[in-house]
Amino acid sequence: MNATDNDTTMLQVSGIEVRFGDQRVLHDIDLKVRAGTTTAIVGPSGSGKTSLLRVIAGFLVPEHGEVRLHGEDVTSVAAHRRSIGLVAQDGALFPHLDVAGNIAFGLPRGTSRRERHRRVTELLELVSLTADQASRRPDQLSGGQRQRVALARALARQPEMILLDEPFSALDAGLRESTRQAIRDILRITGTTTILVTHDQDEALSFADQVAVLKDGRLRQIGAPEEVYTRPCDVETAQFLGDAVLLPGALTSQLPGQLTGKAGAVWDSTTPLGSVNVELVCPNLATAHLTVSGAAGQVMLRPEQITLSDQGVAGTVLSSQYFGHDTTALVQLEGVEAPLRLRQLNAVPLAAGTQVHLAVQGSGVFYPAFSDCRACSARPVPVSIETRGATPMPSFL
Amino acid sequence: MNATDNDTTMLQVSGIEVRFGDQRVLHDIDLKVRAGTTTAIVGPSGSGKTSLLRVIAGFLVPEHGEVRLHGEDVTSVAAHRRSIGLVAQDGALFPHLDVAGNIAFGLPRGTSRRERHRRVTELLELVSLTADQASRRPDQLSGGQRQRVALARALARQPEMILLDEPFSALDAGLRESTRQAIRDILRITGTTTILVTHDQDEALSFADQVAVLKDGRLRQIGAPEEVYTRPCDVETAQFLGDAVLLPGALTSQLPGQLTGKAGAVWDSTTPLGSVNVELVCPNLATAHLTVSGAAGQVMLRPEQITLSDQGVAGTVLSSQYFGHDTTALVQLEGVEAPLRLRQLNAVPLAAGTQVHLAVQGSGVFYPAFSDCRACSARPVPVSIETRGATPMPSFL
Amino acid sequence: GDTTEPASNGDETSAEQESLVLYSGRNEELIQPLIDTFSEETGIEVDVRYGGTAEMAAQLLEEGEGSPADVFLAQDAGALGAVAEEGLFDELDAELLDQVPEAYRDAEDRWVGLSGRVRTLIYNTDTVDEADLPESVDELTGSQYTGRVGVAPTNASFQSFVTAHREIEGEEATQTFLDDLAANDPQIREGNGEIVTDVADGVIDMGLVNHYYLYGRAKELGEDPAELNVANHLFSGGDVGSLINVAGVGVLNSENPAAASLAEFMLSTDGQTYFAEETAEYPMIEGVEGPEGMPSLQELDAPDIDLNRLDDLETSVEMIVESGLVG
Amino acid sequence: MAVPLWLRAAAVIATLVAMLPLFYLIIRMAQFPLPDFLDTVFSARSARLAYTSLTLTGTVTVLCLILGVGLAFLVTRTQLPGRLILGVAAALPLAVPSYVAAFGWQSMNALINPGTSFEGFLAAAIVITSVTYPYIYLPVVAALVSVDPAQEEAARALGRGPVDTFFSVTVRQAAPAITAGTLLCAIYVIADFGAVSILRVDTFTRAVFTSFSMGFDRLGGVALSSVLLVFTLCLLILEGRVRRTGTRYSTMSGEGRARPARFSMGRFTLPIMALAWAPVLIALAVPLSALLVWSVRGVSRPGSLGEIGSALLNSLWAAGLAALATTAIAIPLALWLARRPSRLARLLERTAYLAHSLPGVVIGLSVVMLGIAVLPALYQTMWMLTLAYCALMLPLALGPVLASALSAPPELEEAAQSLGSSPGAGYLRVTLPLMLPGILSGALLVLLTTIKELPATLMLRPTGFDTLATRLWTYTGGESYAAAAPFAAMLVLVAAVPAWMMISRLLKEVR
Ligand SMILES: Nc1ncnc2c1ncn2[C@@H]1O[C@H](COP(=O)(O)OP(=O)(O)OP(=O)(O)O)[C@@H](O)[C@H]1O
Ligand SMILES: Nc1ncnc2c1ncn2[C@@H]1O[C@H](COP(=O)(O)OP(=O)(O)OP(=O)(O)O)[C@@H](O)[C@H]1O
Ligand SMILES: [Fe+3]
Ligand SMILES: [Mg+2]
Ligand SMILES: [Mg+2]
Repeated sequence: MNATDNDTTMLQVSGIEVRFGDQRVLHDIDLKVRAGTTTAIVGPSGSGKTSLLRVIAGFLVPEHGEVRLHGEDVTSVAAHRRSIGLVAQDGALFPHLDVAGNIAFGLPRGTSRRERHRRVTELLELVSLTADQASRRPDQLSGGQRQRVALARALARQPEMILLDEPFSALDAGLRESTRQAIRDILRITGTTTILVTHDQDEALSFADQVAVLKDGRLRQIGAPEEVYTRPCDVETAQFLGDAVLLPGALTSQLPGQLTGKAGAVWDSTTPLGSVNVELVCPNLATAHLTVSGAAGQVMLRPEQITLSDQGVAGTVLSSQYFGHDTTALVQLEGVEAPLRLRQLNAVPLAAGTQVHLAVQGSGVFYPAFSDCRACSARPVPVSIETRGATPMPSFL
Repeated sequence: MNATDNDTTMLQVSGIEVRFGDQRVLHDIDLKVRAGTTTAIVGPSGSGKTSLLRVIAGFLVPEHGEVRLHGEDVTSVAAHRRSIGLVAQDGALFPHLDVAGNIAFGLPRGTSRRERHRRVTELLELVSLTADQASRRPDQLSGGQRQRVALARALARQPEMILLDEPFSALDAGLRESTRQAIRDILRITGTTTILVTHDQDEALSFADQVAVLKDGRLRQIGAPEEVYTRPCDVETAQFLGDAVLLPGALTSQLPGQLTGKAGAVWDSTTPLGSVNVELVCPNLATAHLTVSGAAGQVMLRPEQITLSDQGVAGTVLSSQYFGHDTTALVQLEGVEAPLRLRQLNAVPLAAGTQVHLAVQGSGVFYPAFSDCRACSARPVPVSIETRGATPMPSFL
Repeated sequence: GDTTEPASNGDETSAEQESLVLYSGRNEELIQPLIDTFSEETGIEVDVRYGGTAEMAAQLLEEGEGSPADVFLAQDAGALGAVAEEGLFDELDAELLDQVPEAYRDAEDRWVGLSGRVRTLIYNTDTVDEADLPESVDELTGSQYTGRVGVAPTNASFQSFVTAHREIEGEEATQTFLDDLAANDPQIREGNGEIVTDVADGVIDMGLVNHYYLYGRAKELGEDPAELNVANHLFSGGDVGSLINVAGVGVLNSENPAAASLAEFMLSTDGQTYFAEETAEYPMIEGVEGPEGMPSLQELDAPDIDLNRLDDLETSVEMIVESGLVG
Repeated sequence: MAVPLWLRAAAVIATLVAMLPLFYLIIRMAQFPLPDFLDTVFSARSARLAYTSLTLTGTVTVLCLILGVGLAFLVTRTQLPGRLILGVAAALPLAVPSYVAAFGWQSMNALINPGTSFEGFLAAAIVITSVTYPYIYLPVVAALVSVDPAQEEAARALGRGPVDTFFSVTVRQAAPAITAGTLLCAIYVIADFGAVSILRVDTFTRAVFTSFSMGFDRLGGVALSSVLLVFTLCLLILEGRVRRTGTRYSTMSGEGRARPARFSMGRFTLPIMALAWAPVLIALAVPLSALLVWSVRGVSRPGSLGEIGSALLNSLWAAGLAALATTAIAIPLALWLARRPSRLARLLERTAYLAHSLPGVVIGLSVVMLGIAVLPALYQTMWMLTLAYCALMLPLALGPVLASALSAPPELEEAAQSLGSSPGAGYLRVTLPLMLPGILSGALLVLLTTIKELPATLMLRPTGFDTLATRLWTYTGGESYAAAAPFAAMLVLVAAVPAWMMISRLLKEVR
């Protein structure tokens, strides 16, 4: 398999800008992908994920910026001349060809019959499909099988890089996870560099080595899954990557060992849940006057960081939701406007009205109330029914 | 609003059997739904969920059995004469009508212009859509908005009961949860009796008062969400409703206070993770000879019941997956063939190769190795790549 | 035949020249056997295109000088006149023309008649008493014929008749005649054949057609013309209603000697006999018998008119349209 | 996705070649002195003709709509016994040429009501409707078969009964197919000559023909043709208004969809069956039994079986070539329209309809001029004949081919490119195979319409080349009805095969 050299930059995208008519869909995108790794691009619907993928694949020529493969500028090379495979959302299998025909489609024109057969058999095996299934038509396959055929077809060309555009969103929950795992294993085995587009944050966090968060055509944050989940660079990103508990808070004192007012600095803060260690995350947050003792802002915690504890702050359960593997509850604290959500593993749902005491585990993230940061916009985000967060109660009929 | 009388049976379905040609798609289905409650029907693709809904809605006449609404037999009443609303998977909005036109479509024929306008405005508000969106065409709406229009359209008729066929599966993960919550709130407010079809177990568990598990056209289990998740009646149901850890086990002694060999009896058992309390769940499990001390079978635990503990059984971490809000790890125990999965909240993923010690929290479920039960088939299920469970490693290319 | 022009490229000319292209506005069933005989006798190959006379004339006009046609065989003198007017016909051999009475050929020798047809009033012998039939065609505008007369105003034969009417009776009288005819609730038909069928079927009592339709019908039904329930009525006293018109031929490419041979053949005794027997038309040359049961060409009390003047169809058509006979 | 330049060029060139006859008309019109032109076009006669043409077109179109949509509903949405046989039978009248139908009706009338005549406006409306309604019926069946049944169920779940649902939801989904079919049907009526001339209704098209035959007035005929073009333009604009933009790509997965509910007619079953079968049976039985009567009554006998055989082969050869060429022209244009409909592409599409509304004789004459002036070597060869057919039949092929191009997902073309195929190879290896059913339908429709075509065939066929239609013309022209009968029967039979193939492919879906 090609491209197993782990230290090279396989793909470098820089300064990409894409417009459709008046609408700017991608702004100044910089992205670097190392050979053999998996990058997930996440973002809400319409944020430009597919457009970015199409720029990389060569179906969309950007207004500005360049795409480099192995350091070579391919910005204006036609799609079929780049060694990049693309697997679309629903597989885009050719309905007039059987499974073997679909897989063989990608083989070079001159391939002999025998060689063709050998490769198809090999690839079928790779994606755990039987020879019997090779003669089926795409509509006789299940969703998971279709995805695997699409992958085998893309791999047949032995591309240096493979792009997956929401490959699992058409699958039901049960199938999704198993297909995801199977495909991840195959990509690891073949050492293929992968970019995965998804709007499912679970998928992004569990699938990739590197997660890139796209919002409104801008890359908000790029980092390892743990980093983007636990230290999102702004409130919107935090909310997109999972449930976020946002508490009013004020910095009290910086913990020793860090540079003042720099990203990565850890402070102590006061919140309605008591004293909480918070980190300053934005690398552009260089304005020291915002991060002085007493500076006000928001403290972001994840619901699973909030635990029941006898010595904790008192609150009342408003409602709870049972998800089987875990349970969430909305708890109203005295003096805090919005109820906060907590997550419990392996627990009986808390009945509404129950009095609980809450404590915080681990550290949170601090977003100053005002920021003159240009890269990210750390203002409080208006919570609408469309965004992941608390749902406003609809008015009565 | 009609049908808020909480104690009546709104719908009773009994002995339903449906065939398509030679294929029996539904076998002897009995289901009771109380007014004002929400029932989720879950099951894998092709299990007959949609067919059951279509029988209830009146689009499919069953071979045998009857459908009663308020005690009245409606089995052969035409669909448009039953007071049952149906919201199809993708909304099935009429593309030739705008949003207001779609919603007004459900109003009775004689409705005056003014009344029509009033009701449409009311319903738009109910589903949190603006007057501005009322004049849009369905293809100008986002997926979540479309679902809400479909719901408003169904509610316009003020049906006694509403059927939702996988209403959220077309939505992305972020939208799905917020739309789900909004719709649940609307249904509660209007007091509408609801049946929800889904193959997403999270959705079923969090949405419904009652969950019915359908498999191969048979109802396997009906019960409250907690009950079906923690005490699934057989291995397949357990695996369908979430990750299941299956350990070989043997009963040792029954704990006091329960009838011998009956469902609900709690026994002590030995498993590779040590002594675990297990419950016997199948109500038909009346064969005492299978549940004597020493009887062998499988013990089912949920991954979140397995915790790290200093005194626990030793194992080695094979791999782990980061999901943000939680992390799962596959751990290989000495002497147990299949690795087992554990789930941790709010934790740093365990590195492969780490030595851990595991203990069990709470009680599990015991499935005897052989059962002569006819209602469910508690045999070990072959784990394939398609079912939720461990994934076989594909062979190398 | 001989090559009148020196062969330009030497050797294989004579074989090349022994073929010709004929555009025939007359029906294939009628013409093809005659052509086959011609080919057998002369060894000249004839490629025949069949079509409607009017459409073919239009096609020839559109083709102009580039036309592949050597000879044009037309159903009526008007079409021949129209093509001649464009200057597409070459002059015919005087010897050939002399066989045909002057009345039945072009004054400038561009085309010649091959067979004659007489306008008649066909009537149903069951429903119409012979005594009730008109002496003159103009009487058909009378009230006793209201709704009883079939007319085919878009048919070329009828238009030629109108042209002749103008020549003999004058423009005004013709317009009056047409207007009165149109006002007398005529039974408009597309063609003569339909009129004959409808007269035989009793749908209409009588109609203005050509004489040979009666014979055609008898042939199709396998009966003796005299036994049919329809009969031809001839107007007397040189009435324009019994105009004699011709089907004829013109040569477009006289450089091909085969073209002249074909025209010659059609005017030969054999050719003329064929027309007389097959279509019951009047032969153009002397010594060939006319249709059975009809007076001979000489006996016919035909109007005295120069057929060459029938090519001014345009005014006739305008008048027909004017009268409202054509919608 | 971008449409390759060569594809657009191919579409433009092919369509322009097919549209050459239109240029002729313009050239000829320019030659016609303006005052004469105005006199001809703006006369009382013109007004009368226009009135008749438009009322006939309107009447026939409305009748065809009722018949076409009604039959399509019964076949696809009810449990009417024998509805599949009805479905096939209802498509077959398409195989009957309008002149054969008109002759047939007249003969039958003469047999049944001797002494009365069968002619005039009403007769023409009935006869033309009986052979034209399949132009609406076929596309509507295709559309109804593919309408998403979920929407019908949604309407029913909202308390609407079956009939109500059909009119408030189903018909609306099939609207593009219905308007397209209606357009074809209306244009057909405008251009029809055979039936109106036999049944003696003075329409514009008949006037065009008579100005050729009365006084060989080519220019007058051309001038009148320009009025036909104006009618068609109005229709096109009307249809453009009704036609909905926005195309729906079919789902790729092909997962088993629910079938639409089929309604039982209950106690109305028998009357409705009678109502449905009556027009279909009449449309088929009248001309066919007339043929029988012809062959029994006359003494003229057709030539040998060989003559019939060679005419049949010639018909198939000419029509097959036309079908091939016309669909080949339609494909690049359809791809262009489906992928990136620019203004030029849409203009070309509309122009295609214009030629279809002209009488065959006008198209024939224009190709004559073209042949003589530009390509004398090809004049009166199969090539020129095929060119005329292309000009006449392009919209027939374009309809189904465009529909299939629209339903072939463009994502698949990108998938092919990401697998290393160039854009052209992608079309060839992926899109074309997917369009095959539509291409086949288009080709069949052209085939069966070409077999029936007469005026242009007569004018442009190679000398001595006889088809079923020209033979039929020869014998009916010589009043040899018995000899004509087998050719007419063969014509209907041969045209019935593609009609049957098209409908049975559709009905597979509702079995
Ligand atoms: N061909 C196009 N013409 C005009 N606008 C377009 C086109 N394609 C995409 N857009 C717009 O560009 C923006 C980004 O689209 P894109 O498909 O890249 O989003 P996405 O992140 O992939 O969304 P999704 O999750 O819904 O697939 C959207 O606002 C979309 O409406
Ligand atoms: N009209 C039909 N004709 C024949 N078989 C059918 C028909 N409709 C459904 N089936 C079959 O009946 C079975 C149950 O189908 P159903 O649609 O009820 O499943 P489902 O549980 O809703 O599946 P999904 O989750 O995929 O929607 C399937 O095996 C399906 O193939
Ligand atoms: Fe059991
Ligand atoms: Mg996208
Ligand atoms: Mg379903």
